[in-house]
Amino acid sequence: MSLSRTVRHAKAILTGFKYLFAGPRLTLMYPDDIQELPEGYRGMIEYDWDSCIKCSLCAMVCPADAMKMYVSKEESEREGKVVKRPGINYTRCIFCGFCVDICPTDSLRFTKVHDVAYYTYEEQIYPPAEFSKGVPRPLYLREPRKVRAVLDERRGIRYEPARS
Amino acid sequence: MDILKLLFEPYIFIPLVFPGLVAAFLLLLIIIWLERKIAAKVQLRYGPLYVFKPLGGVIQTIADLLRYLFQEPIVPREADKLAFLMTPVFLFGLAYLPVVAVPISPTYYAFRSDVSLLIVMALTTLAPIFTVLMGWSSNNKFSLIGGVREGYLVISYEIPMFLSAISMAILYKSLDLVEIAEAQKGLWGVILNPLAAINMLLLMYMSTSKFPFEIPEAESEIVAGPYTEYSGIIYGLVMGASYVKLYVLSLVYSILFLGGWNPLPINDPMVAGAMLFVKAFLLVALGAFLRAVYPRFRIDQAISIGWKIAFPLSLISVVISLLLIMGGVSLVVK
Amino acid sequence: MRLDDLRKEIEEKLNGLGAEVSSKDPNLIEVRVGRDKLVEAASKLREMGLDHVKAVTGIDYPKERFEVVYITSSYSDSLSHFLVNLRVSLPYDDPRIPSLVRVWPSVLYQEQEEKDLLGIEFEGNPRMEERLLLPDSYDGIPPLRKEFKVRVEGIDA
Amino acid sequence: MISSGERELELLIGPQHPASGHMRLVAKVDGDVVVELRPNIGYVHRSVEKLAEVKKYLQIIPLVERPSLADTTANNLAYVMALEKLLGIEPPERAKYLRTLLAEINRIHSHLYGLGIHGVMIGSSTAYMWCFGDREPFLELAQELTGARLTYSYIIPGGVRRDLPAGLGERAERVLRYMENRMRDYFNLYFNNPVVRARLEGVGVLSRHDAINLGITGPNLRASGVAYDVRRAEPYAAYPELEFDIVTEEAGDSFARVMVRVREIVESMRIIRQVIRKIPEGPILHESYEKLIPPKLRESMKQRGMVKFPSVFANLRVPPGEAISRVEGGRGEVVFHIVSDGKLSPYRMRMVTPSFRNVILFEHLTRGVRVADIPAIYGSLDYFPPEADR
Repeated sequence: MSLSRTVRHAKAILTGFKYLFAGPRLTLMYPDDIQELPEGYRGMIEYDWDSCIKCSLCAMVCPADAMKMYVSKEESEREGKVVKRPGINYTRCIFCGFCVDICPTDSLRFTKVHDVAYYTYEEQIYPPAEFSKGVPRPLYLREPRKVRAVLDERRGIRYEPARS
Repeated sequence: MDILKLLFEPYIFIPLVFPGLVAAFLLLLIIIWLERKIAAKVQLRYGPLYVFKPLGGVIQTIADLLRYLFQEPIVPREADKLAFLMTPVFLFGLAYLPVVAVPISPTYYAFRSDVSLLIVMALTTLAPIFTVLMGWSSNNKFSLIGGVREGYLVISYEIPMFLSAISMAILYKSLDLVEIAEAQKGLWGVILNPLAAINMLLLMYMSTSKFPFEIPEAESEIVAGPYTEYSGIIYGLVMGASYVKLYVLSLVYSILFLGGWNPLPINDPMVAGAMLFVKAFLLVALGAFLRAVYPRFRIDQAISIGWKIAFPLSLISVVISLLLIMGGVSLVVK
Repeated sequence: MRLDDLRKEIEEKLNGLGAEVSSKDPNLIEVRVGRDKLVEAASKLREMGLDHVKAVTGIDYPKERFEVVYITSSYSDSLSHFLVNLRVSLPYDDPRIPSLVRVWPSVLYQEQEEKDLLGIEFEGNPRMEERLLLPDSYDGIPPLRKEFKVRVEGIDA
Repeated sequence: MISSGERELELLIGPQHPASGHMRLVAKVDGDVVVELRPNIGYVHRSVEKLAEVKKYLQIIPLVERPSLADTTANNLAYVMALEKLLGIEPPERAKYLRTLLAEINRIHSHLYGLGIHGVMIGSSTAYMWCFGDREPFLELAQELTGARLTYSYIIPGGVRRDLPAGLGERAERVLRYMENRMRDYFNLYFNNPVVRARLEGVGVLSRHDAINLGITGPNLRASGVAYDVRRAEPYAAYPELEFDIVTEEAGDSFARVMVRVREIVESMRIIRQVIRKIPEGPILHESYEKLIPPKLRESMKQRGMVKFPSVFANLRVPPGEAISRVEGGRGEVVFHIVSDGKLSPYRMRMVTPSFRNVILFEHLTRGVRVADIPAIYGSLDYFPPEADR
């Protein structure tokens, strides 16, 4: 056993000890803590019924066939022609945000909601009427603490309670 | 009342309570949790936490044990059923058997023998046979390779480990563990013959498949080695066996090198036992800590460490002991 | 080295093989050869220092032809900037082509993939009998052929 | 099991195996020595090339990202570059710098991913946890820039989707300093650990000649002493204006491949610093697209730093022709070959990923190694089965 190898063994073990007694921790304690996401996070999508001009660009650009144009029965009858509005299928959505970016009237918007669980497959499909009611609020067993990620020179990443 | 008294008779108390079954079980519960906690701390995370949160998830192992209990133990159709089911029991039993010959105080022991060191060392060599058998009886290629690896490891650590232990026996001129411990009232064995101490520590971790010698059950190569086909509580048994073996060897190591129950303030079996237990526990914990530092060696590298490094070192440590004796270092209580 | 120089060099090298050489800015050279001269042309290019193949593209023009493009280049400093496409047309009813695995070992898996997905036979490639990406039991139209249709949904629900 | 008279044992490693990934390695072993090993891939083939023929040009962006999740930017960038060649447009300067920034952040966390997986393959769970933990600050930066953790879909024809958020440069600097400090501990505990050295040095040696011959790419090529990097060979994005070295190692063994990745992380950090210092002001979307956006939207888009797509993007038409693009991703060179016939979808799209080009190494490097070396070599290749299967 050469000397340099022994030194390397010692260095490895000492580094281990250093972290055993003084290391940082990077864990985000989800779901007790939930992270406040940055501006522009591509989460679930919000739909504004009134400003929509029914151009169907969102459905055309959707790469996953998640956004579809639904015939809006009531409006079609009222206006005497076929009126279609977008609805979304979250079992397919890949959160690329192309629909939001192409919407010419900003009727589709990003929200920061992403951690929603569903009981059934059907619940995840939102026809226009439901789509326009906004995104579901995630249910937590205990009210979580909002934290934000602080990038830190010494500890890498640190989660601090968010100022609300 | 008589039954309680009977319980404290050494020949019952030592195998069943301390340092035997109950203590081993307690240690098992704590050390598996601690191993995960230690690794987690080094790895910038928390480890098990949510089962009894105030104490950092200390009863996680109990929760795991319950899960093992209720999990269906699956016996592969192609396996040799008798051997498959019997080996874990023998493995666990034999891993823990040597404890009967370990004394816990100068006056408290199940039985005293002139050759108790040899008895303990001999009994510890029985368990690996069943690991090899386990690999064979599973009828799985990965299990087989794991069993063969265990076999190769056994022949490369056994002889140097014996020699290291014997070198201490030479130094103390005794094979009796009680006498060996008593001889270290002044200087501990680790100071007199540090080479043997380091060597034996290394071989102890090697014999119980601790990192960096976690070779027979190397996950990324052979799934879980001999244990691949085991599930449910019989898997729990085989997993516990290697910890129990490490615990027993740590007790012996403490007696050989770390003064046993010395320094002893009062000659009370409880105090002496606690002293011994703490030392053994720290050794097991050190083994757990090494998981966070080392990856694993390859089998051929481990074998060459056994024969090319540990074996010469053990011979040298025998020579050191002989020189010390001839130099007139008299420590033997007679 | 400039693109035109490389083109001239290739033209000289492949003289007599009936190769059409053209170039496209900034760094692309197209070499079109007949199937019977492919191995020879490839060996010549290899001699010039084009030491590996980046991609083998098979293109299906239904009822007309198959095209196989070997996108080759070099790891040497002087040539690594350039890409040289070696292009072969195959008759549609006879998609066989001599394998270039002897010239460029790097095409082993790429040719096997094109065989697997497009049904082009690379004669001399040792892996022609084995499936690569498709299941071993697959026995339909090679999926990258145009006659293999993918169901497409419209934008309507 | 083995019949009498037979020496070799056939081991089927994967697809259900802790360290096989989504593939099967068919190994013939004689004792502890591997006689022959053949990779059996295709378990996660998702027919990207065929799907591209029915998807519209913009819809292919998320599609090409999916096969290599840890290294999405390389595929995204390579595809868009091929598209831009066909469209004949050049993104504005600021967009080029932003592309470079994301590509380098992605290279760092892709390398950390590979190093971590390699660590656990040779048994060091600490290396795994450290690498994955330290990916987190980089993912956080990327998330702030793009709005997603891994599937960025950030690069679009003619530019990028988001502008640099205020203060990101400063936060990035903090992360880089953190990583530099951590590197020392990585070396002490892992890279210089004698057990790691024993497991990796001299294992799976790839000679310079073989590396070139087999068309190997990325860090695996550079570890064999070939100084080839697309960022130098055919510079793209902002690389012509940035200073960086091509990292090479001479040994060609598993450890050299690991070292190339580690040193490339350091090199990428150097590039990120330069990008943040040098990034010019200006638009982030090509003017021909920007002028198609309604004026009111254009205003708010500039304010928020988030690009709106012009409506032509929904049905982007690309002139007929062929284009080939290549990009140096984390794992190596990504090559896209697009054949357009002027319609809404490519006529043929060929996507060659680095893992697919490196898959040949499994049979080449494993002849005569020991069983325990299989994961040590596998991990050192940073091979990602979905990326190879596409």
